Amino acid sequence: MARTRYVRKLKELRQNVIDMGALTVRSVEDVLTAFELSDTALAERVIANDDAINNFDRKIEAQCMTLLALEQPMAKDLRMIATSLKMITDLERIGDFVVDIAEEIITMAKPIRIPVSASKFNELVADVKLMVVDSIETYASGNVQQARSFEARDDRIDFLFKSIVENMVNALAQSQCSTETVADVASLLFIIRYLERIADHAVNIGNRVCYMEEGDRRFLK
Amino acid sequence: MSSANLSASQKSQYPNLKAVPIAVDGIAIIVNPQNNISNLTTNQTRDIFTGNITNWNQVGGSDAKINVVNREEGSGTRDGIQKIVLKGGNFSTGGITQSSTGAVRSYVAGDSNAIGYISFAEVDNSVKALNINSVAPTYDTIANGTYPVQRYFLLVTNGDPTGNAKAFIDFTLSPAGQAILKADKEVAISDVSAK
Amino acid sequence: MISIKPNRAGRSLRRSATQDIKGRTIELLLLLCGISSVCAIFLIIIFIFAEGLPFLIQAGPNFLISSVWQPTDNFADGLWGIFPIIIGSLLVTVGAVAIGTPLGVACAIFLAEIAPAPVRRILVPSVNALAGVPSVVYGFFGLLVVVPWIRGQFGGFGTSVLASWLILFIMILPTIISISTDSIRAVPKEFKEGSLAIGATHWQTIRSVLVPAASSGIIASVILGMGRAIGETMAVLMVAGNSITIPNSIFAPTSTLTAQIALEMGYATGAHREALFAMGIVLFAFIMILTGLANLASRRRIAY
Amino acid sequence: MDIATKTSVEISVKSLNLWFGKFQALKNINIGIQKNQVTALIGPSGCGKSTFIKTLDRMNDLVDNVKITGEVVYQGRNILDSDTDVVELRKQIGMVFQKPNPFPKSIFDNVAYGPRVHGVRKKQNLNEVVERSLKAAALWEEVKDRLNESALRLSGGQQQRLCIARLLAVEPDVLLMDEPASALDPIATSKIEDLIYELKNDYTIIIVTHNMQQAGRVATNTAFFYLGELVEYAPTIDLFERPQDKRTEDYVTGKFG
Repeated sequence: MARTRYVRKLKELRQNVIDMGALTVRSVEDVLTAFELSDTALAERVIANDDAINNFDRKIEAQCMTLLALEQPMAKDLRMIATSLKMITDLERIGDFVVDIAEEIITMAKPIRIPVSASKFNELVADVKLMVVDSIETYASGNVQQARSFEARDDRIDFLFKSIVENMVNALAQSQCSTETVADVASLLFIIRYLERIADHAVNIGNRVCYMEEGDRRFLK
Repeated sequence: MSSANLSASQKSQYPNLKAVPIAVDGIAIIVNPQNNISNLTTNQTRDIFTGNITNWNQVGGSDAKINVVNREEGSGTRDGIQKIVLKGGNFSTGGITQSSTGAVRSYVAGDSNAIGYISFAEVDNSVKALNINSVAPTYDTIANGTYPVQRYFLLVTNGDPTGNAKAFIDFTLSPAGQAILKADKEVAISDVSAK
Repeated sequence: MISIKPNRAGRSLRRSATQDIKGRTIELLLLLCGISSVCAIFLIIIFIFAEGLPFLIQAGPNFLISSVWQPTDNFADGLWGIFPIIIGSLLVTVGAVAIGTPLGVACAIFLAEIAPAPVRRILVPSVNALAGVPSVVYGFFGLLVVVPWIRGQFGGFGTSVLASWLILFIMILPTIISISTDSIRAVPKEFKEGSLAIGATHWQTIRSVLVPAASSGIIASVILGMGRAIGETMAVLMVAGNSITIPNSIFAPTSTLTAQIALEMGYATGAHREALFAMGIVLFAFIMILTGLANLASRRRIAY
Repeated sequence: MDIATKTSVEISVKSLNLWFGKFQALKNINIGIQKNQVTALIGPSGCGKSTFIKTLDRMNDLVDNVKITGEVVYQGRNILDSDTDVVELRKQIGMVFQKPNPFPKSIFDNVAYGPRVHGVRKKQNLNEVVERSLKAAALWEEVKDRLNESALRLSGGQQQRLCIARLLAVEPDVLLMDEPASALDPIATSKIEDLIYELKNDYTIIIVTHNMQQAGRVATNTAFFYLGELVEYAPTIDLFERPQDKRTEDYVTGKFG
């Protein structure tokens, strides 16, 4: 195999992206656990953890720039690097949303109560979490088929998001809530809004994996 | 060995040179066998080589330019002709010069208008040796001196011969040595009438 | 991980004394070879000048411009004029080169550019073999074939300027052909491609690119051919007639410096011998001048 | 990837096979070279790309023992036909070589060489052609004051542009360039590349290159040759970003071997 050093550097890059992805997935999982358990301390740990994600972002970007500048990557290598470069932005944004969610959790009254149908809410949370996990996995495995399913799954998440927001607005309108409750509901609205955005980033990652694997440039449309 | 007498300059440069005659060689005046001339006088021969006669019809032959073939300056044969035939006169510059007996003979053999001179010993069927003053060059005419164009062959030593040189000269002059010369058509010094 | 570096422990970077001596010895031997060959050439030149120069000075310009050559000291005042011989030498050389150069270069172009490979495989060794034939063979051929032919066709002696030209040009052809062929073939193929690639024909390419680019080699071949022609002795001796007169036609006999020296050196003594060495100096001067001119010409070509 | 149908095709190659003796150097090549575009040919050494462009102006005629089948259609005729006027063909399809090969003549005579062999004699006409060609090759400003100097005194990059000028002087339609910048430093290379980019407005250019970045910079379309086959022919960006063939992928990512 020619260009051994180059190939090794590509592998390192890919591993770093996967590691960053794993870190992000853990933050998502942790923040959702903190939400479920109303665990302020965990939420604060999650916030502290964001620095690690940001560090990864800078480190991987530098790696990509070095490879582009020095190795003149082509074809799949080029697409992998381009994908990585864009994906870390998605991951970094997911990390930021996680921090936003954690901050909402800290401000909310404990234990956190959900004033609407918990089943839809739980479904949304589970779906988003799985999307994030799957997005990293598709990057690692190159499973294009799975990546292509993200759009449909995102549609479902959007639907859940809209219907939960609708339910919450109705609930607020019908009940005489205390100021604290209204604040908590607003926080909840933010949180599901963030979750929906996280899912959008996961979809981006899926599309980029399609491009990386097959040169499919759908995301440019 | 020399076929020319020692020159003045040679004698002055090497005053001790001693020359021993070992044989007499006739110089044959040769023409192409196709030439109808077979006799020339010494005067005619001289005029041809000095360039006074340039056409064969001036000596009774056909109308054709005479192509004179000389040997080079320093050659013993040339020297012999110059002294004996030309009486010291100069060769015409109109002739050509060949570097060896063989070259003169083969040129004359190939040119029906040529005239040249070579050692009598070297005459063969390819050329015709002319009678001079009606005397044909033969062993006997050379030996008895009637054929006019002849010269000695000399062995030359610096000072009196000694050692191997002396032994060689002695052998050459012995009957066995003279027999070898005779076999080569040179006239043995012992057969030469006193001159 | 296997180390491919040898263990250098204890080795010094300093050159070893034996290595030093070996290297210097070889350099010294090569230097000696070079010096000895240069010395040999200089010794020959010194010898020729030592033998001939006093005579040349004594004889003065008459030696070069007088037409009477009667050197044997049967006559008290030998007459020493080599003007006809110089003219003969130049005439024979220039004529042979003038005939040989166009033919040789044409042959070289044919061999280098036109001849198909099988033809080339036969012709090139043949040409090289011609260069190895001893000159006496050419002379003999000239004497037996060329001279009688000229005599038959044009009368006279047959041994003549023309005969010398015909024999000499054949003799210098292999030199001109083989060196010119090599120099044409040595022209970078890029030149040829460059010319053909803009639509020049093969002949235009040969004429306008290949031959000019090879001109230094071609000129060198002509110089060498000229050197061979002016220096050739035996063959000329056999076919020129060696007549010390200025030839009045190409069918008249002539003589060259080399032939005359070879012809007379055998029996020459005293002043005659010195005169021949003086002729050697003249010959030497001619060769230097001709070579110098040719070098000048080739340098002008190479300037591009 | 129907390059052929997008714009007009200048040279159309059909089922081209070429053998050197028993070795098949080109295997069933089919390609349409677009008019007024730069087409790059890439591939590892010995893949046949140089052999291929030499076929387009019949330079392979110079090599012994070559056998060619198939068609190269240019201006409506198969130029491989034995009755093709090769000299006329090479006037229209000219070639620039890897090593700059100016003749050992003056700059002027180099550029005037082509017009002269094609019969232009008048000094004034030659002057015009030389100036126009040197300008087109972006060399005029650098050499206008020393046209009578030897071309061999120019730098490598200038020599190569001189060779291009020499080619332009015979007013060809197609320029074949066999690694024109591989012997040059980066600055000279970029000048040649700029020139190529300019020239494509007036000429159809086919360039063989080892340098994929160069192909990327100057070529609209790129063809990848491997072991005598045309493996892939696509718009350059596509070939480099998402090659369709595994062999192209391995070559452009440098992972052969």
